[in-house]
Amino acid sequence: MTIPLSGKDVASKIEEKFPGSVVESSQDNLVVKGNFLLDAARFLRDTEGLDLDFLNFVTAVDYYDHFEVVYWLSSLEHNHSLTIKARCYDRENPVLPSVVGLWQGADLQEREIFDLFGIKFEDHPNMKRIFLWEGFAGHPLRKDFI
Amino acid sequence: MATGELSIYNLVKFQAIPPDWPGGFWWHWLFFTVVVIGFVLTMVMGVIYIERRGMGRMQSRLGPNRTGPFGLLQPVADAIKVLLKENIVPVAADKIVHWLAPVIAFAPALMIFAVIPFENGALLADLNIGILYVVAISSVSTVGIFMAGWGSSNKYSLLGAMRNVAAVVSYEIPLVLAIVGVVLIAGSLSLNQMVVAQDIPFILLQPLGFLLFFTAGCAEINRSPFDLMEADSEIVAGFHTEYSGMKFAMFYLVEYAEAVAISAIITTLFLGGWRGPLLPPWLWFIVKVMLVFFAMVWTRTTLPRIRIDQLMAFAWKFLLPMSLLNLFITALQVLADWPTQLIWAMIIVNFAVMAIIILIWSRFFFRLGWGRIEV
Amino acid sequence: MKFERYGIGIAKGLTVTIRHLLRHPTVNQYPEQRLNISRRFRGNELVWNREKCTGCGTCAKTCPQGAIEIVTSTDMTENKYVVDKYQVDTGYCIQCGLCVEACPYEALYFSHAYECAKYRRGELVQGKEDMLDRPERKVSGYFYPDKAKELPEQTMLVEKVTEKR
Amino acid sequence: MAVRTEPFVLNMGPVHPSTHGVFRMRATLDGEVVIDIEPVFGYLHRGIEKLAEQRTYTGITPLTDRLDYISSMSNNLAYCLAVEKLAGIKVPERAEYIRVIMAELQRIAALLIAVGAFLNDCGAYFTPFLYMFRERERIVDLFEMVSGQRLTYNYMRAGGVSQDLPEEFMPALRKFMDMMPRFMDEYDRLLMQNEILIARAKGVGILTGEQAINCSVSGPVLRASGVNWDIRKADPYSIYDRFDFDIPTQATGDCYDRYRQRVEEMRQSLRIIRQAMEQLPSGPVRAELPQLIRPPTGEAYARIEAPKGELGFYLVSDNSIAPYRCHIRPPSLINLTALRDMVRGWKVADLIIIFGSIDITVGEIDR
Repeated sequence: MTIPLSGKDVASKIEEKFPGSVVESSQDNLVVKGNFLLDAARFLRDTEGLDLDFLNFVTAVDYYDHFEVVYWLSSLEHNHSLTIKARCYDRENPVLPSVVGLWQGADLQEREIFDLFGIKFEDHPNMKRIFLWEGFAGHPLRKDFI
Repeated sequence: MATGELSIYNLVKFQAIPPDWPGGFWWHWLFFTVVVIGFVLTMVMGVIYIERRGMGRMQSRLGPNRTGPFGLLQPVADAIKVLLKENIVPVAADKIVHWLAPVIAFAPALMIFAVIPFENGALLADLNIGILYVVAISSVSTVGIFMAGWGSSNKYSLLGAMRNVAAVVSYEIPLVLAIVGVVLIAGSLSLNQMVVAQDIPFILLQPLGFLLFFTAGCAEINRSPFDLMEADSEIVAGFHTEYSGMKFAMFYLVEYAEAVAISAIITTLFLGGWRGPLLPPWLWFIVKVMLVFFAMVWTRTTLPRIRIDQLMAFAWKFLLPMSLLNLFITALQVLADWPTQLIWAMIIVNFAVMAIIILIWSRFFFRLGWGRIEV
Repeated sequence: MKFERYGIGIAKGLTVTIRHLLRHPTVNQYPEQRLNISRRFRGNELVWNREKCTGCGTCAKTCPQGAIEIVTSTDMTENKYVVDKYQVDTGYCIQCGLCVEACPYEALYFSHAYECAKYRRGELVQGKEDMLDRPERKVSGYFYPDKAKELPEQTMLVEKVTEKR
Repeated sequence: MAVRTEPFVLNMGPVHPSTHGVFRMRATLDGEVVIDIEPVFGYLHRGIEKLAEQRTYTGITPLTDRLDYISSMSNNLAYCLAVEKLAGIKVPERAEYIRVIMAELQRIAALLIAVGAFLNDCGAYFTPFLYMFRERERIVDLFEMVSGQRLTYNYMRAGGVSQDLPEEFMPALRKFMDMMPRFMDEYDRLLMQNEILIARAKGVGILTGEQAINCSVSGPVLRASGVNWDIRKADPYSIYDRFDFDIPTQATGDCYDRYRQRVEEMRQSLRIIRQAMEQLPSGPVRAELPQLIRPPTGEAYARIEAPKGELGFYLVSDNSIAPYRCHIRPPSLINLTALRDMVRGWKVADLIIIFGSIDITVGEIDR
């Protein structure tokens, strides 16, 4: 059985390393600040005991006032999983750091989020629309897209 | 004409013109031209039927069975359908080359049959250099195929055409060397003479030569597993991707006419041509051609396709040295007069030699292809 | 490639294909030979029972495609709904079967007919009269096991084709 | 003298015999050698995630059929597991067993297509493909018997399955189970040891274990790279912890290994089905649920080991009858991440078979 890691425990570890990076945490997940996302992700991947080396998926949820990008990580070695989230409040030009450098599996999924939600991932090697064509107006999975 | 004078009339002599034909040579010529064209077209229809039905049954389905009794008219229906299609020429194509290519590819396929005997002496031209003529003519269609690939200005076509040229150039050599073994034993270059010389089918005397010829022949005419010039899963259709209508029909015809031609040559060289008991000679000939073609269908149904570098490696590292060895051994045997004196010993020895050579080669010397290239 | 097996692999493959040449082909000739379809067949035609229908509209609510349109009026004398319009645009239907499952009064079935191609999109719209439960329209057993028993058993490839060895 | 060459761009697809759907690869070639590749898709995009936000929880099940249309049962299962996780629904025992039988049959059917298509890409002219389709047909017949359709089954529901197995199902399944091992042996004889296939596929398109994990590759592709990771074992969903089966893995992670891996997995699936057939209890097949499911606010991620890899549904509920957000983790799309690393430096012919060995369905990429 895959054990879901407690968001609170991991949050305290991250907070220790990067003070002020965690926005909130609960039993199921933790939310980190966008500018600390890359550091936190690297910490989660490389720390002994966590070893979250497998990125199951990346997705985004539109909560009208903010976007929440969800990273579902797991470790094949220890067989545990963790959900971390990052929020962006800028609807016009949302930006988050890309995690492609850490997990290459995020490549196509971040492009997909860019296409369907309009969240731009910085330092992504190929930030283009993936399903829709260039010049398509709007981002279909946003809640305000009809 | 003085002997020793180097002229085409001296090199190419028409032998065995039946003296009892009214009008002599010209009637003979006209009659056999009609026969050859008719033979090729009907045989092509026959082999298409065999291929489609045989392949269907081997793939656990029925194959075409709606047109005519047992679907026998399917090739006709195919032909009519293809001929009625619109003729599409890509805008970027080189129009003249695109137009000429099927013609240039088709003519040689038909010309090969000029020297293939259907019966003793029953052939259009009994050239004394018949087999040389076959070898020379059969590689001309490559020019047509390359023109098709180049002229249609399509990348798939170009890839297919280049693969085809590379394959034909490489496989011509083992093909010819395999023939030379037969020529040594028969002591003649005329195909009719070769058949006459086959009291025992040469497949028994030249088992390795037969295998080499069959493989190289398959590669020359793009039959599986060497069909990578028109590999449908890779480059769509290869050189004839951009062809449609009549021109496509020509290529389709070339493909099968060449297959029939190679089967006919194999029959003539290795399987005793028109010779056989009970049945009339021409029927024996057709039956043998069909059998050889069926073997090609069989391999096509079963085998996957090899890669271009493996194709080249197979020709140069495997077939070429083996055909040289085969030639060398055969030459020694002919020198020692085995084909006339010790025929059974020769059969046994040659089969043993085949097994040993293939075994040794596969075991110690041979690697196919080189794999990944750093980019 | 090292010819580790000296062509034995190729020879094995060739025997498999040549054996199939002598076996029965596993295809059947469709317009002449017809197999029985599943007893629970979900086709693109619906059968509607006017007597059982109360006009509740559950089917229209469940339909994920919104292909069912139902208009009812009240019949004050008999104290029930009268279905004025009931039509299904089978062109939009994805044959999911949710409407048949949802119907609380067993008034909606799938039809067991399968050659229902039409020439125009408009003809795909099934009106009230087309959908009526008539004796000549066989009803599929989807979600109604008792109806399924009346239908011919499905022809299975497992049972039909015997391989000659 | 060095010959001056120039790379050229070859557009493979969207209409190409071996792109397995409406898929395009922009390949930059140097002669026959692939220098670079960029997958392009979106030709089949139907916006299933957006559609799902406007549908009831039950109404989404038919949509999931249309994701990976050759393994609809698996998609149904993954979605239903997600809804059950979200709403806390308990599934009856018999339904669980039926689900496992269906999911494993579906795995065999989908892997048969995967292997057949891969061999077809290798150039075996339709023979393995048709043989495998014949066996898939037998499975599809069984599915038709239980669900009434041959491709979009829509059989599972949140809280069980739509209806019980018909009485003639078990004998037919038993017959199929007796037949299948014989056919599997036949496929092995046909091409498994074929020298040409070995030459084409062995050592081609190697994906190492680390690379595979970094690229989030899952399913048979991951296991062929030597990573022992199967969600059925690692995170047992449904009742997979009750069955005895092995997770086959291969060593090198080349195309031949991926082919072998799929064949081995079919054998394991047969084992699971056999055990499930023996243990199948009687009882109800569907939990008593209201017409409209209204899960509490929250989020859930349920994943299964689909034939192509980890298929997951991430549902966010806002306590209404439709999900607030429904994200699908498509194994086909994510497995494609590794394609570029695998094909660079190989030839065009290898590009096709490497692509074929990943085994994608475009319906799932462009969902």
